[in-house]
Amino acid sequence: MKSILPILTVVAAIFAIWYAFAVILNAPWAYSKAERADKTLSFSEMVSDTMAQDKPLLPAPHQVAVEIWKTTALKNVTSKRSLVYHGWITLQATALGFAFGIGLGIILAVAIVYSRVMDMSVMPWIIASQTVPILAIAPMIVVVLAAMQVDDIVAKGVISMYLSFFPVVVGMVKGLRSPDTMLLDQMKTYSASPSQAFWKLRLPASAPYLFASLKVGVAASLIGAVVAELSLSQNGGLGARLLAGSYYGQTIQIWSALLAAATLAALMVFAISAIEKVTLRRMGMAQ
Amino acid sequence: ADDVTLQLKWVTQAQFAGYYVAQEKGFYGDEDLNVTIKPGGPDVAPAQVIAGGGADVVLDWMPSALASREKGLNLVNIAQPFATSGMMLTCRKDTGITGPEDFAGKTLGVWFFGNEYPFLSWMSQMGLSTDGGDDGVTVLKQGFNVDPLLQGQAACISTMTYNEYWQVIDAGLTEDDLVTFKYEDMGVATLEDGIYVLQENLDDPAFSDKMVRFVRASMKGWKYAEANPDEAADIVLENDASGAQTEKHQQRMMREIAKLTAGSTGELSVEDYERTVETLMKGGSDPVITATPEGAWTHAITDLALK
Amino acid sequence: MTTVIQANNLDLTYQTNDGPVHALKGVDLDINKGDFVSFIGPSGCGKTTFLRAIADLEQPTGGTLTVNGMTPEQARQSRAYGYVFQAAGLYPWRTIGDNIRLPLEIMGYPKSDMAQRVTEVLELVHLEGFEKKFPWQLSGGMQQRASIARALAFDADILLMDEPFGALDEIVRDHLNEQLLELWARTNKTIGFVTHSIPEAVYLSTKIVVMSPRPGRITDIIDSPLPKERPLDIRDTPEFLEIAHRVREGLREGHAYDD
Amino acid sequence: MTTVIQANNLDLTYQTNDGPVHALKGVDLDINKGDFVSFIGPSGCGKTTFLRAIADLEQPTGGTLTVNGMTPEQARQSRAYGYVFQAAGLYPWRTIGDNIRLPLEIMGYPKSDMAQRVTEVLELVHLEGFEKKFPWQLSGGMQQRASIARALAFDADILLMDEPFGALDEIVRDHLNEQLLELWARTNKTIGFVTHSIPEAVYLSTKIVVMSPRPGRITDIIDSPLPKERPLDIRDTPEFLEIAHRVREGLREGHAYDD
Amino acid sequence: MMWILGSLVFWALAVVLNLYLVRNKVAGAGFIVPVLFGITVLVVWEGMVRGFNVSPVLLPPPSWVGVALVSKTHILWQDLVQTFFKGALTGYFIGCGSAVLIAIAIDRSPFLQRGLLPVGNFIAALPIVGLAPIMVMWFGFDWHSKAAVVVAMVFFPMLVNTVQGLQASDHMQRDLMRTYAASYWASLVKLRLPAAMPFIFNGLKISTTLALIGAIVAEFFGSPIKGMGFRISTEVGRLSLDMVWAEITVAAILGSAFYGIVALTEKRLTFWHPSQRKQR
Ligand SMILES: Nc1ncnc2c1ncn2[C@@H]1O[C@H](COP(=O)(O)OP(=O)(O)OP(=O)(O)O)[C@@H](O)[C@H]1O
Ligand SMILES: Nc1ncnc2c1ncn2[C@@H]1O[C@H](COP(=O)(O)OP(=O)(O)OP(=O)(O)O)[C@@H](O)[C@H]1O
Ligand SMILES: Cc1ncc(C[n+]2csc(CCO)c2C)c(N)n1
Ligand SMILES: [Mg+2]
Ligand SMILES: [Mg+2]
Repeated sequence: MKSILPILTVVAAIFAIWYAFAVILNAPWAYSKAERADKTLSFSEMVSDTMAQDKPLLPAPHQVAVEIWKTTALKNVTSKRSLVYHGWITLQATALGFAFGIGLGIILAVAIVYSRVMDMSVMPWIIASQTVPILAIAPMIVVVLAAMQVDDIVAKGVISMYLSFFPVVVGMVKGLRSPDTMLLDQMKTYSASPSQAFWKLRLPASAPYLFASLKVGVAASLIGAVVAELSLSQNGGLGARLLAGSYYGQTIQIWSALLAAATLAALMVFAISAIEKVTLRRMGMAQ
Repeated sequence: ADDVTLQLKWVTQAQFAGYYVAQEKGFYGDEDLNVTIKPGGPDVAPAQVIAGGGADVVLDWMPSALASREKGLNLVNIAQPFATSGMMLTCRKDTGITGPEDFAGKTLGVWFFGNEYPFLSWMSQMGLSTDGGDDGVTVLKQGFNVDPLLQGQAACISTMTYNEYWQVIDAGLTEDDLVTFKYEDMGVATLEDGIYVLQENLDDPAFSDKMVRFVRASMKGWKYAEANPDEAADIVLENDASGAQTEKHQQRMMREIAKLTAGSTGELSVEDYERTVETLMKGGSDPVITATPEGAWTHAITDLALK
Repeated sequence: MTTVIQANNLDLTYQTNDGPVHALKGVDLDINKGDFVSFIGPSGCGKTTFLRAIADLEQPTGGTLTVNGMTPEQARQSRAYGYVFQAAGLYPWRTIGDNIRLPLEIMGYPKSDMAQRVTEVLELVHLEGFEKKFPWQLSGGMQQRASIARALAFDADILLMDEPFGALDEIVRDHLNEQLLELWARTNKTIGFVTHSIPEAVYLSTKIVVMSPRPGRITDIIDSPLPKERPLDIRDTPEFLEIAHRVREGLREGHAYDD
Repeated sequence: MTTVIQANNLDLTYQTNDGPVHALKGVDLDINKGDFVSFIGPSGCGKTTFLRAIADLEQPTGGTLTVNGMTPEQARQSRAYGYVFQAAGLYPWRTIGDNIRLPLEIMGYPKSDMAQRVTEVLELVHLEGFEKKFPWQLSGGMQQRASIARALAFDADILLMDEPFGALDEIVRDHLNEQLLELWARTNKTIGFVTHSIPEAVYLSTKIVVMSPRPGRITDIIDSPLPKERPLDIRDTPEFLEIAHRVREGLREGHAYDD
Repeated sequence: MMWILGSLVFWALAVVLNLYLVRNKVAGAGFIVPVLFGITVLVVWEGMVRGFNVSPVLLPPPSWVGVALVSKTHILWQDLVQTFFKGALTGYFIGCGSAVLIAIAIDRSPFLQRGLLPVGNFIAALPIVGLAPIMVMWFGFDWHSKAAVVVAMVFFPMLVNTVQGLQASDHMQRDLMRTYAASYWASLVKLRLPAAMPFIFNGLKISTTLALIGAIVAEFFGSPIKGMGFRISTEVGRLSLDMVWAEITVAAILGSAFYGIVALTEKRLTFWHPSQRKQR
């Protein structure tokens, strides 16, 4: 609650800057239009023009707001012109990719923690894998998976997984290794089996780390899903929307798709935080 | 019904109206075909999709199809619904350009991703280098839209008569502000939007038969679209998954497209084919294709389909 | 009288980046059933190392070491001992009760038995009513008591404790010392106990092992003549002070001021 | 004899989620120049809180508190005291020498002066030769000594020490106790010292403040009749034991066993 | 069939060898093991592509990629200069530098901190892919727009890490500063910044990969006719997959090297942090 006022202040400041930039960036076009029409513009005419261009370089916040309102509240959610519809499609792909990412990430993390060979041989390559530009290989993944008769949504999921498994691996490796030597020694004094040590000590100890990386991972998943939709635009989704907007220079549409994606990401992060709170409290780890 | 998957070259728009019309009007169904139309996008290479088995038929531009053949992918043109090229270079008058001879020293926007071949041939025929030297032109890889022209980052950009040109107009520039150079008029036109399949599939009689029916139905779709442009545009909009296309733009596009398909029955004009090959081979030191292609087209399908 | 722990010429050297560290050198020691043995010595003299070697948490590099006549590994696998670490080391995600239940779960005690044992040891350390609390809801002293309870919950004849009361204040410490003695008397366990405090060592033990560092070896083994029954004010008796004095002398000798 | 620290009816209440915690209630205390005052009491009785209030690290919620006749804040800003925390709290990215140099840099001592002071205090705590080492390369005891050296390096009349020897073994502790007394005698600083150990409190202090918890208040103030010169074996004299007894009694009274 | 069997046998041998190296703590295993793993991946890839006759327009065998790497060095180098040195590095330094400065500014004001961090996290969730076309519109098609995308990508991770780092010094360390009556700047320079180093480096490491990816991706939305992103997108269209993979290889090597350099610097500068010290 304490942070409402500061957030509002910051948001207000951002809007002010945004409006200022909208005027600055859109002004040249307003002037050149006027010039070609042999008119001269007063300052206020120029400003009002920059607030209402069809394809502004930077749309004014209210233009984006109107667009978002028109494409959410005023459209049936099943309509292809509804952002909710596209958001839902992206959300599905994100969820699938995120599920894949968690699965792969945890399996790799367990393998790395329990096998020195895996640790030494795979870890450097996992880091290298993240330096491969995903947008470059996404279309190739799509083609190869399509050749293997894999569903489009699964292909999207795979691309989204590529980005989200990394934070999960890193976080889980840290988490599974977080119990200190004393606790591990203690397990040894009970002569506990490796699987008992895993279920009773390592896994619960990794919970806070898991949640921290899930929050990073879900945002990465979303980015992956959006990237995948640039290559798989036939099914719609926020990425397809972004692409179409770019193709026709519809900046207002680009920005509204962007904001929708960011909102989606924020909602998912928020949801995970909520689950985290409940889980950690149940586990007694939140004080 | 027999399944056919068609991979388009670009996103859903009136450029592909014939196929969507054939689909919606049941022309494919009449031929006992069950057709799936997959839209493309900026990073979907139809040739790659067909190589991977993701499609049975693809739409491609001939320069890129012939280049793919040289990479060892045996694409064969079985039909050519587009008779005329819609590609052009659109320039701003205020840059002082009046003819191709003024290009030297200017920045030109070009589409890559396999769409650059006609442009490169043209420039090499004019003796203009494209690597940024003073005696040539500076090439910029144009993104998805017409911004480089509007913002003066480029003197000219690539446009299609049916699409980007109108986006420039919509943005507020008038025909008087612009100079256009159609590849068709410059004598460097190459064939666009042809129907291609893999040679090894074509050798299978059952597949050939499918293609005969597919081409027949598709051409029926095209002719219907030419005759009913507004209805065709509506059908396209119905099929646009992104929900971002506008009616005004698609209707206009359909009318422009109709001009390009008007002269075609679907049969590839051998004369146009040879002109395309000749243009591509004239690429100077770096021709798009190095040897005259063999077996890059066949009339076998259209002969049966259009009889 | 059976010998429970027997060390003969025990050596233990750690390999580190800066070369080997002789943590234990030529250690000879017999601990009998029912003994309460304290290990005292300056920091770094190898007290923890010795306890860990008994518990099979470190491998000796020389000499022999048997626990209940077996190798330490066999003893560990037959769950011969309970170990109390210096820090309480409770699992934050388990309640006190569940923490105590942990070794029982691992060792496969029957469910019905568990509940009873938990109640029993909680009483033993005076933590009745805290079964459902989480560790962070308890003070440091209470946590340490819970950790002792955990080591008592299962049937091990040997109890190894590494400075269990190091972090507690004097009053609480006195109190726990009394309770530990009482428990020891009642259960007849064999206890190995590491401490820094001379009065604590003297008060608790039947045998005090004084160690000195670099390399860690035993400089003195003092058998305490004090009776098994020890009220707190035994600490003011001359016998007590006499032993304490001997321990202090032993410590002084082995002590180097450079740490 | 001037009064250096004066607390009148001092109250300090922490506001926490579970409601207010009365850490100090009605504390009256005068500390004179040159006093060595020990604070002893069970865990949570407010010893640390009181020391922190003097150092202006906590704000009293009632009563008055003056340091050198000023408010604690003014005293802090005039750098009237050095503070030694319970844990050494050395900066791991600085060598021992640089850690000691830290307050000097901040207080703007001249460069030339610094080197000399560092050498001096390192000698004082017997850490010659460790100037270039990093904290983690030293044992806990050595780190604690370095942290004391750091508080001694600059000229403050008051030294506030919060259980500085809590983590050390008895021998090292004895040794540091002796040195601290010697330093105190030499510099005539006023020292406020928190401890858990009764012998330590008695051995060091001119005045022992016994506290009890909930709410934290002073239950006894004992002026020590011991002479300023105190060899270690003064601890075996009847006067010493007598005072120790009184302190223990005071502590027992205020102690609750529920923690 | 030969190819497939051969690569599987190689795989098995490599696994056995790696197990041996790790079990016996052979000197240099830390280097050999991951390299051997990488070679195994390449061998299996080559074997599978050849064995199953995968079309080279879908996935070229690594040997072709190797040939492209060697024979097209000049193109690869020119692309690298354009994308990495001009686009990525410039953006990286501007983005990380300004984020640290702003974090320090925010740090003084709890008000700003409470406001900017949640908003910053929201903005960090913007898929930057979407920002790329906008940046190209704003900053032109040359490397400036690529640098701008990189700035946008690295700014928030860096900001959040630095702000967190500045709060990382523990209470006692800060109280100590108070007892010295240290000024804001003294405690910033002598305590908070050094204590923040591990966090700052964490941000710097994350940002290395982001920077490279950002610069490459931005080139998909308009570029001069050089650059790694330009080459990748163009050569896919031309079905020259060997060149595409050569560029990807360069990107991966470069990214890993960049990461490695920052990690090494971290090791040198935060040697004191427990995570950098070997356990006893
Ligand atoms: N895992 C290890 N690797 C290397 N050296 C070690 C290890 N554990 C202990 N040592 C070294 O062995 C010696 C003995 O250590 P040990 O922990 O047994 O001492 P201690 O008597 O328990 O000391 P303290 O009273 O401080 O706990 C020390 O010099 C220590 O530095
Ligand atoms: N920052 C704080 N916020 C809330 N309560 C606090 C805070 N610091 C201390 N307390 C409470 O105030 C009381 C006195 O604490 P203080 O740390 O002064 O005790 P102490 O005598 O130093 O104890 P110990 O011997 O354990 O160090 C305790 O009940 C403690 O829980
Ligand atoms: C990245 C990119 N590549 C190509 C085009 C050009 N284009 C416009 S319409 C069309 C379809 C041709 O059948 C094509 C290829 C573009 N706009 N953006
Ligand atoms: Mg120890
Ligand atoms: Mg305290």
